[in-house]
Amino acid sequence: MLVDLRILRFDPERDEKPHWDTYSVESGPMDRVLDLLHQVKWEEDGTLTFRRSCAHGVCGSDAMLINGRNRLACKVRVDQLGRRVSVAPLPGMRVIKDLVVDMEPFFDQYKSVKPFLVNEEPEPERERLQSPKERARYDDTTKCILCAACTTACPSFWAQPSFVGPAAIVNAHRFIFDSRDHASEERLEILADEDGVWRCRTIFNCTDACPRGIHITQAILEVSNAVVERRG
Amino acid sequence: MNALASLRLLLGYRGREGMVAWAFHRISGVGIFAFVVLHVIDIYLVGGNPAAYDELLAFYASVPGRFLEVVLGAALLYHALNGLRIILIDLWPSMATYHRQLWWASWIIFVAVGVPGMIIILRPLWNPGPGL
Amino acid sequence: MTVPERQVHEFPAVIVGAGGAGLWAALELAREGIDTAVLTKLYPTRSHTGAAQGGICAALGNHEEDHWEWHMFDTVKGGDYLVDQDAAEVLAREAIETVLELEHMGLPFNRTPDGKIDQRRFGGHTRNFGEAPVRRSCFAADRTGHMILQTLYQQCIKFGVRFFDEYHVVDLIIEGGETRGVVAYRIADGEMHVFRSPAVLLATGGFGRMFRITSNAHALTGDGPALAYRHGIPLEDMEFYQFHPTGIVGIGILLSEAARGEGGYLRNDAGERFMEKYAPKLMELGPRDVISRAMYLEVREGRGIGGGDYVHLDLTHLGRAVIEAKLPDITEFARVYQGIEPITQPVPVQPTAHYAMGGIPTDVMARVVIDEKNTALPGLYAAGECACVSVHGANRLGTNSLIDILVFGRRAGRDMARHVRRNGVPDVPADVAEPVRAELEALRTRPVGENPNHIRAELASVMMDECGVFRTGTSLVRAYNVVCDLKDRYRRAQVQDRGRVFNTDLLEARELGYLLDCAEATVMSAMARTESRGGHYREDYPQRDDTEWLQHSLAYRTEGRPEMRYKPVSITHFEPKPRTY
Amino acid sequence: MTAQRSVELSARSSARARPSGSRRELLSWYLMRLTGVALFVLALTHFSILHFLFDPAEQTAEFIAEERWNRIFWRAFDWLLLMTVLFHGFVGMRTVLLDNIRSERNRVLIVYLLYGLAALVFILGTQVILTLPVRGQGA
Ligand SMILES: Cc1cc2nc3c(=O)[nH]c(=O)nc-3n(C[C@H](O)[C@H](O)[C@H](O)COP(=O)(O)OP(=O)(O)OC[C@H]3O[C@@H](n4cnc5c(N)ncnc54)[C@H](O)[C@@H]3O)c2cc1C
Ligand code: HEM
Ligand code: SF4
Ligand code: F3S
Ligand code: FES
Repeated sequence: MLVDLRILRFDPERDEKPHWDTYSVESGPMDRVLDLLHQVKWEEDGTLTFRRSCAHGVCGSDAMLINGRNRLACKVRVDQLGRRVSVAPLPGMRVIKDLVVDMEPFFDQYKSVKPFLVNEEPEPERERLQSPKERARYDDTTKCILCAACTTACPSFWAQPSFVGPAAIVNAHRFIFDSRDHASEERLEILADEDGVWRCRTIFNCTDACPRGIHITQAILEVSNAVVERRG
Repeated sequence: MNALASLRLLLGYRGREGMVAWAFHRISGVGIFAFVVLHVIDIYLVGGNPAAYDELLAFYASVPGRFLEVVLGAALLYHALNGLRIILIDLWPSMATYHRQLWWASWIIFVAVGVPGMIIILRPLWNPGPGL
Repeated sequence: MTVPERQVHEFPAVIVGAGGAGLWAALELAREGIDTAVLTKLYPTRSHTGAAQGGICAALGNHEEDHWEWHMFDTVKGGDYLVDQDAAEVLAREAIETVLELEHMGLPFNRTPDGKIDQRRFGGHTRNFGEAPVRRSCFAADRTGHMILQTLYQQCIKFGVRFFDEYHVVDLIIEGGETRGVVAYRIADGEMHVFRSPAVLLATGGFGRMFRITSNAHALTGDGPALAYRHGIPLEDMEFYQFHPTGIVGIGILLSEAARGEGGYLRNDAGERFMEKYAPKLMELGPRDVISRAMYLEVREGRGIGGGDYVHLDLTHLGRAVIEAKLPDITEFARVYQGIEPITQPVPVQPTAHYAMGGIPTDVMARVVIDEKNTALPGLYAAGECACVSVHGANRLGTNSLIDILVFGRRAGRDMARHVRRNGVPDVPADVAEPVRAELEALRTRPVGENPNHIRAELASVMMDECGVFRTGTSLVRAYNVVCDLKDRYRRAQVQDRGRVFNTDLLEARELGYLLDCAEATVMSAMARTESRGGHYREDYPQRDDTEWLQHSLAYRTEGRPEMRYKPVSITHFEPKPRTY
Repeated sequence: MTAQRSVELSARSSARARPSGSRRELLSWYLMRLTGVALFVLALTHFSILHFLFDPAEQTAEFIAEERWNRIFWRAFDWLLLMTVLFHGFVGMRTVLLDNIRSERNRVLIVYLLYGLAALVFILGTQVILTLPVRGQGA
């Protein structure tokens, strides 16, 4: 099927501001948007720039705005989109070139929530025990691949980029509800900030965008409730 | 980036039920707020300047006035129902999975309550009473 | 031309690559208080370690009796006795403490009912030296690699490792017989950065992108091995490349062996579990080389599905509950990329290029060695898939790579710590970045030439068809000629993007050069080895030949054909025996 | 060649400034929900009475004074509604404004204006509810 592929292009060395380019590309039955982008880059216009690596939805490189929604280019099939496909960089981020955005602020937000296990007790000989139930408590939020689709789909983030964002909260959740961790207090303190959980307006764009199917809004609210309980 | 730019992102993003629900919630909230401020001032007139109040009231009872009331009622009803939906999810986060269903359910109640309400408010249009 | 001062950095230790191997090494160093720089061309969490699904093995014995000696035996036998047994012993022994340490770092392993790390079966892992399958693979659903990568990255943040994300390392600095640092290209603005350091670890992962159908990420282009090769370091055992049996047809995305570990069947067109014929004892849990060949043979004899070039992976008898709890990710792959519902339908699969057993030769301390006598090059280390210790010999067992990258990444970190305590930051010439800068500049500005992407596509095809699961003398000669021709054409290739900012066109072309080097060494090594062993199967020499070929190959780069040399295999415990399953 | 320790390019310090205003945000989040539930009863009742039970056409100033507010209960009811709505409405508006104003200075300025407006509405509303003389048979 012949597809009209519109791409929002921006080359800082040549362009004043972003502009749309349209390419007519032949798409196979199981082709993904990433395949179309490769086709353009490899056959038509080598200057087209985007990130990608794994090509099957596990590395988080190629989140972008596709037909108005944030998704991974390697995980959305063209036949699910129709004959007109538009691709733009993640919303609300500084564009470096074409579909590549500056990810540094995103990772800074992530790092701000202490996304690592804290447990200063002496390590046991063998593994620390954790029941399957305790393990299941935080299973969902361990799936995050830090693709930023959620945070950059959040209107609250667009309005205030200082918002720590759903991705960071997801990664805090992963530790707050891990029975082995001892730093929940500190994380809840960090997230009780005005740029923390309170900026979430229950919009659900994050949950809809997450390529890993994480129940993000639920995770955020579980953290909110934990903050409320802690402050009693 | 400023508020305008973020508005542009909002209009460009094809958000689903959750985003629409929120946008309506915010718009209705601000709308009702504006009316409440107005309403307090008009009630104040009952004590301060009853004649002026009655004049304003005549507008409320007029045809355009009644349409505005329907809009106000709709906004309030929507905001109230969706507000309840949000509170429900806030209290029981696992309900988040069903946020779409809750939203559609709130629309059913909205129509069930709102349509009869609208008929009551607009009734004088086809059954002109003393007010018209 | 020299690099401006602010683009020269000095660190006691530099690590190239932020997959499992690089990150654990960094963590060892950071915990010792050594200021460590990690350079990676991707954000660390994008590394391909995150794609690993099935599990990581260690003889914990949480379900049933298990011993590191059994693990070591399986590794040696799985590698068709080309494994260096001193290294395999280190691997199997240290696997246990390594996995436990991962748990202490917070890795969310699945748990047994009594709260211990859960384990499952995996191909080639057996009890009591080959008796029956054993549950040795520790796992976190089917995203074990993801959890390893995340956990290590998290710990690196905790310990203040310094990351240089999206820095593409383009050259090693080796002067006067010792390591002095690396040259990197910052992708964001195209500036050269020099990192002076007495200790450099290469942990750049594999090079599956030289094949058409592969489970490997686009970024896996053999940068580390090719850079070493260009500096006169040989590449070891390059003829051994593993094809994983169950890749998604056409695109090669992996459906983990965990699918068979949980009880999945392989069926041919007649619906038969054809592994009965090839590995009656272990069936679908036989080693990968055996199964991939069996699949090819079935296809060749017309028993592929509908006469096509693939077979079925059948999970339908496992039931929805098992599939959703233990294999959620891979079932989603089948849904998204094939439109197949694995709970009710069999999944079409075919072998996919998966893992490089060969690579940069190292000793058990992860020090790079440069000759048959295992002479170490001071300050240079390699670990992970880019290295060859060799614990995998001629064929790697499933779950043995994750444990390899961690055990030897950890050892690399420890030995680097020792090394940097004795060696200061070395001097480098002011114009050290000049040669590589000139190369890149020439590539970027060459006025007319061929599209490098066509060269890459041809390379991938010829490697798949002539140097794949089955090889013959003539197919390899054809492959060699094509590779030579492609190398020649590559010298005249032209990139389209002339910019400096985020020029991925330029870098992809650069990476193609690395792939060509790896391919050259692979084909040459395969051509020379006139026997069949593990992943290297010569139809013209179908037998294993221990008298002639029980030795590791070393391919050295020259102006013309690579020069082949050989070194002995370390045999400490297990004498080579015929390999049946 | 002299070299400098790796510079601004390396990992930036990740911690954000100390969390601030946490108590206030928590309270307003919580009270928004509480007042929301209260308003569900109060505001909807109020609206129903005035639009469904009575018709606007009947609601002259005299009607208000004579009938609706002739009982303390209804005055109290409306005053309670006024208080909840003021709190909910103004905190809600504050949220909307804070979401959309980035400059710290404007933010403070506009929020103060909002508080001023709140005070004004509070005084006007309370005054009329309290001072309108009770006519007819009061309770
Ligand atoms: C789909 C799949 C599933 C697998 N499943 C399993 C499994 O279940 N069990 C198992 O044991 N093994 C498995 N493996 C194998 C195993 O995952 C890999 O061998 C292992 O993760 C390699 O890790 P690494 O640290 O060596 O490299 P990688 O994780 O590949 O990391 C390479 C790093 O090097 C960096 N890099 C590369 N070139 C440069 C350069 N020029 N400059 C700067 N940085 C550079 C990259 O940015 C990246 O950070 C699987 C492999 C695949 C592909
Ligand atoms: C009738 C019952 C009502 C309920 C159940 C209700 C519920 C809520 C809730 C839960 C919120 C918080 C939304 C969030 O944080 O995402 C909210 C916001 C808001 N409400 Fe109400 N409310 C009601 C009535 C009113 C009234 C009468 C007004 C007008 C004064 C009003 C004005 C607002 C405003 C301005 C906001 C902020 C909007 C935003 O943050 O997007 N609400 N409401
Ligand atoms: S939560 Fe989902 S959308 Fe957000 S960064 Fe993680 S994987 Fe991406
Ligand atoms: S989109 Fe944003 S507002 Fe909350 S529910 Fe998701 S973080
Ligand atoms: S390329 Fe890895 S997620 Fe798409």
